[in-house]
Amino acid sequence: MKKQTTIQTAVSEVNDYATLALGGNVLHRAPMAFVRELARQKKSHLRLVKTAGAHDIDLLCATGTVDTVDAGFVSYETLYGLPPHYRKAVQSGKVKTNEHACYTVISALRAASTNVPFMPVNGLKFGDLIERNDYFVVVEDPFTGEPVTLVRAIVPDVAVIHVQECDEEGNAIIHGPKYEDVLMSRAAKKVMITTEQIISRYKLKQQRERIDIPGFLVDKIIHVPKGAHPTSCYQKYDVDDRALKNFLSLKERREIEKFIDQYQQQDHAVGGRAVRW
Amino acid sequence: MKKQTTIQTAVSEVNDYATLALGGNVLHRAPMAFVRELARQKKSHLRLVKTAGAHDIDLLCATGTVDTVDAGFVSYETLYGLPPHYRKAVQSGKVKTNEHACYTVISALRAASTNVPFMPVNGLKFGDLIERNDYFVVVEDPFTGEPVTLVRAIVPDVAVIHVQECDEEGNAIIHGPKYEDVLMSRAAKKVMITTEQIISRYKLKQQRERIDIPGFLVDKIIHVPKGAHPTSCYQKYDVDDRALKNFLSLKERREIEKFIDQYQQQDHAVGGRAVRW
Amino acid sequence: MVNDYRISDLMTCVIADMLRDGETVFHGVSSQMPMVAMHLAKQLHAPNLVHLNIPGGVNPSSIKKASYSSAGADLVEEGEAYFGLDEIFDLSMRGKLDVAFLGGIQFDRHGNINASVIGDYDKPKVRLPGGAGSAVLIPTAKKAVIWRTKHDPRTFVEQVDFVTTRGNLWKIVTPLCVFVFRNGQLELDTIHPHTTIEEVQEQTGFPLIYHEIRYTKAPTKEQLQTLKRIDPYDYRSAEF
Amino acid sequence: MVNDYRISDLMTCVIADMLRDGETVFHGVSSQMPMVAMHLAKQLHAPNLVHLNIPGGVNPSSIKKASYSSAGADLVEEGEAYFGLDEIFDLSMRGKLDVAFLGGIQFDRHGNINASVIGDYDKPKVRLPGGAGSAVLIPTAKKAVIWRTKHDPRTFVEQVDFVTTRGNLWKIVTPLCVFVFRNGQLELDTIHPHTTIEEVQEQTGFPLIYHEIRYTKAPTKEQLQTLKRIDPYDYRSAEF
Repeated sequence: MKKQTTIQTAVSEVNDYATLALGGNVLHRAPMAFVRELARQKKSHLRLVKTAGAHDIDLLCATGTVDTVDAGFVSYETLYGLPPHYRKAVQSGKVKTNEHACYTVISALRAASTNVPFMPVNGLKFGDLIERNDYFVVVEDPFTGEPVTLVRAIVPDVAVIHVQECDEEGNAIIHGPKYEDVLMSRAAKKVMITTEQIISRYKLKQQRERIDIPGFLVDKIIHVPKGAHPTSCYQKYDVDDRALKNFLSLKERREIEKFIDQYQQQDHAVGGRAVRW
Repeated sequence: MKKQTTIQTAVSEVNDYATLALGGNVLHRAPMAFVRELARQKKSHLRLVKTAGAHDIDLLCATGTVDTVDAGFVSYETLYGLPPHYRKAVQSGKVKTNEHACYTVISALRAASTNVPFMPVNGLKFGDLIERNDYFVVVEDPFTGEPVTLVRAIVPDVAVIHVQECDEEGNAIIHGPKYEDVLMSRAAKKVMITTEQIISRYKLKQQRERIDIPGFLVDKIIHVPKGAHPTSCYQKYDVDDRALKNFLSLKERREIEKFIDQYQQQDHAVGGRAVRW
Repeated sequence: MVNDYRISDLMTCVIADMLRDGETVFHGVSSQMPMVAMHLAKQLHAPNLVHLNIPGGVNPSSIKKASYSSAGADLVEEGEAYFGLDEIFDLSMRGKLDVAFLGGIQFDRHGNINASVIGDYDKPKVRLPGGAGSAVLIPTAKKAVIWRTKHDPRTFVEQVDFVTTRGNLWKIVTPLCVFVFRNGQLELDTIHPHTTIEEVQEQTGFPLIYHEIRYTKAPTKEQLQTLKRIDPYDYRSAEF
Repeated sequence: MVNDYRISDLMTCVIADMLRDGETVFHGVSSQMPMVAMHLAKQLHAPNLVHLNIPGGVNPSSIKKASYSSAGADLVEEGEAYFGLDEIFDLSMRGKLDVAFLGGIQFDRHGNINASVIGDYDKPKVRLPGGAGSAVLIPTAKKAVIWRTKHDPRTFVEQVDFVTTRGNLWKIVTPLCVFVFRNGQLELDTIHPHTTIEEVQEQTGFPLIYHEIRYTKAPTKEQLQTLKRIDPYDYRSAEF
């Protein structure tokens, strides 16, 4: 029942061609240490799922790790502009975008969390997205005869979620915005948590009403302080402006790999560190 | 924008033939003051929705207030046995039971909360419930061709939820088990909250992470201490054994009405009481 | 030896022995006996069992205060996390619920369960409480276990009046015996030490199916002592 | 008078003036201008406006710390309750979201919005960020408002390359004018005081539709003073 492991071991259990749901949103609380290790271990053909991604998706497109992205929005925020590597990969045909409406990613994950093959969606009524994508279909409601749009379920093999704190069992608390992370923990076949801190279960029990992911849903726990860096982690650190701008200035694959290498010590350092009481 | 009102006024806004979702579960945190006022005002032809009900449904069946019950389970718990008035009403044909599997009530409310006409349900695969009830239908999944069961949406006109505390805007906290109450607040067209206490919004803001129902979803707030009595209200009072056994000993309609009258002062007393700081 | 324990003790221990370490296990309302059995298993051989329940308290550390109810707030108060009923259902739908304890009023030899009506569905002679979660949990939980404190020919019938559900039924525990559902039929697993095969047959509305008569293991001393400690108010006997 | 305010101030005030008291209003990521406009409205004429956003902070009391982002934790920290993105979408599906602020890259005279690709969908010349929530919010929010800090003939085109969505589009606010979507077409509502109808036409890729030329109301002194107080770091100009 020992769930605590290193990021190297956890990532080694991710298969090529796996579907990964990545926690966080745009520049916030993305599981970057895990993402960088996916690149280091040269995983390939991954399918990434997220309502709105940025640096995580962009980095994995830069390293050739990704085949498909299911998302509603992929871009850095105003200050940093568009994701160059993602765009290039899609425009060159190396990466396929399954464009969603953010909500349809949520709906597809809800379908997975209840183990049904599709979810009806009210809002998706007009436009080319329905016609051009085979994961949307319009059917007749058997109760009323009215048309209703269905979105096909997306079942992630692994949900990767970075949190501020959890205990040795994996009982995890997300402080601040939770985005789609709680849903992802219910939709995926396996749940891997990277965490800023591991605290004792006795201490965590004092905040038990705030637990977002109960431990029995969690397969792996990896202790990685700064595990969301250079995206933000509420109450721990803000977006690292310099690191992001640095990344966005890089063009060559070799430069990107060096950028990832610079994090290696930090990402690998503290797998076995003691629990906080 | 003043939402605070008396139970008399709130109930007067419930129409005959309305569909009501009742909060709580079996013997716990049922909105009994509201339920009793429905009987006092001689509402009729109501449709009640709940995963598992007991005294609330039984009482409204005793007073002839109900036409239809959509539920997975209607019974008192072990100690108190079966609900005599509900059974009699169903067996005599006065009340129709739409039998659900608890989860299919949840699914039907989820459909309402996302405004879709149905929800696919994985678990309901076998047995006579599917065949005998027109709110279940088996269709072919357009993505895989496999059969999938759908349950029709249930859209409550009003969700009636009893909570321990809320502020003047309706921001409400449910302490202890939440049952289906949070979902009901998202599924219903209108939300009416009865509450043990109204506290100031500044005080409530200190617990803002625990708010279950944000105020902007709430239409009416009724201050009714003991509003769940004789069912339990966590941290406030336990099930009133004597009152329940007394109720279960009553046979005649007149006796039931007297039982309800005994609560009148308590149910009506404190509509305008001051806010706690 | 018979006087060392009561039928409720025996049934509780039989149920506890079915549970394995690490399993996720759910009980519903009016389910004091399985609730106590789960705690017994956790104390003795299944420390990592995950106890789920309607109010949503994961692994309540004690059930001493659970009182008359098994759906009250005490289970949340003593719990280590909150995981509500809606989520438990979803978990079972995903195939991640190992054991579900469920009730029912009528059972037949084909493993059909009736918790809905006696008589006609639309004009019932007796309206039963309803199957609660059974109709979705029995088909999706890996092992569905039914316990019943009544064993008579009206409970175990040739053919139920109404099929509320069927599916992954594993065992049925009664005051007389344990049935196991195998090859599409309800077979006799063991009979309790205090009864005879004749008595069980007499109280069962269909011919018993068995190859040999095996007896249910009696509770151990350790189990009985632990029961007294974890369930001092004897909730396990609430239905007797 | 022109020097009293900048285009970003004007646009912010125009947006604020569209909002009514008591409305539920949502903005997404990279949406500093509508975020500031919502706070301006709340301060001046719509105190009961409900401010919803991606991180989930309902009615954040201040946006001063919202910094570079409009999807960060600061909005939750300052909020009075938590209501996540999934719930906001559900709310809109139920017809209970009054106003949604959304982006887009290309717009045509028929009210079609493109946020997906320039060129072919499967082999795009330019892959755009995607419509985020637009494709479900524009059809379901009661009023969808688009703001855009660019106004040129590549933005406002005869026919979009790809229809990401269309629906309840109400207004589009640009640095030059306000469009209103009426009778199935994008009509000119007002032009800003600092421009001319000729300039707007020159920067628009389809013939403007209007009956008379009306000018956008200039920001009031009170609005400009309030803006300085609630948005001291000038996030409203982040996109300029």
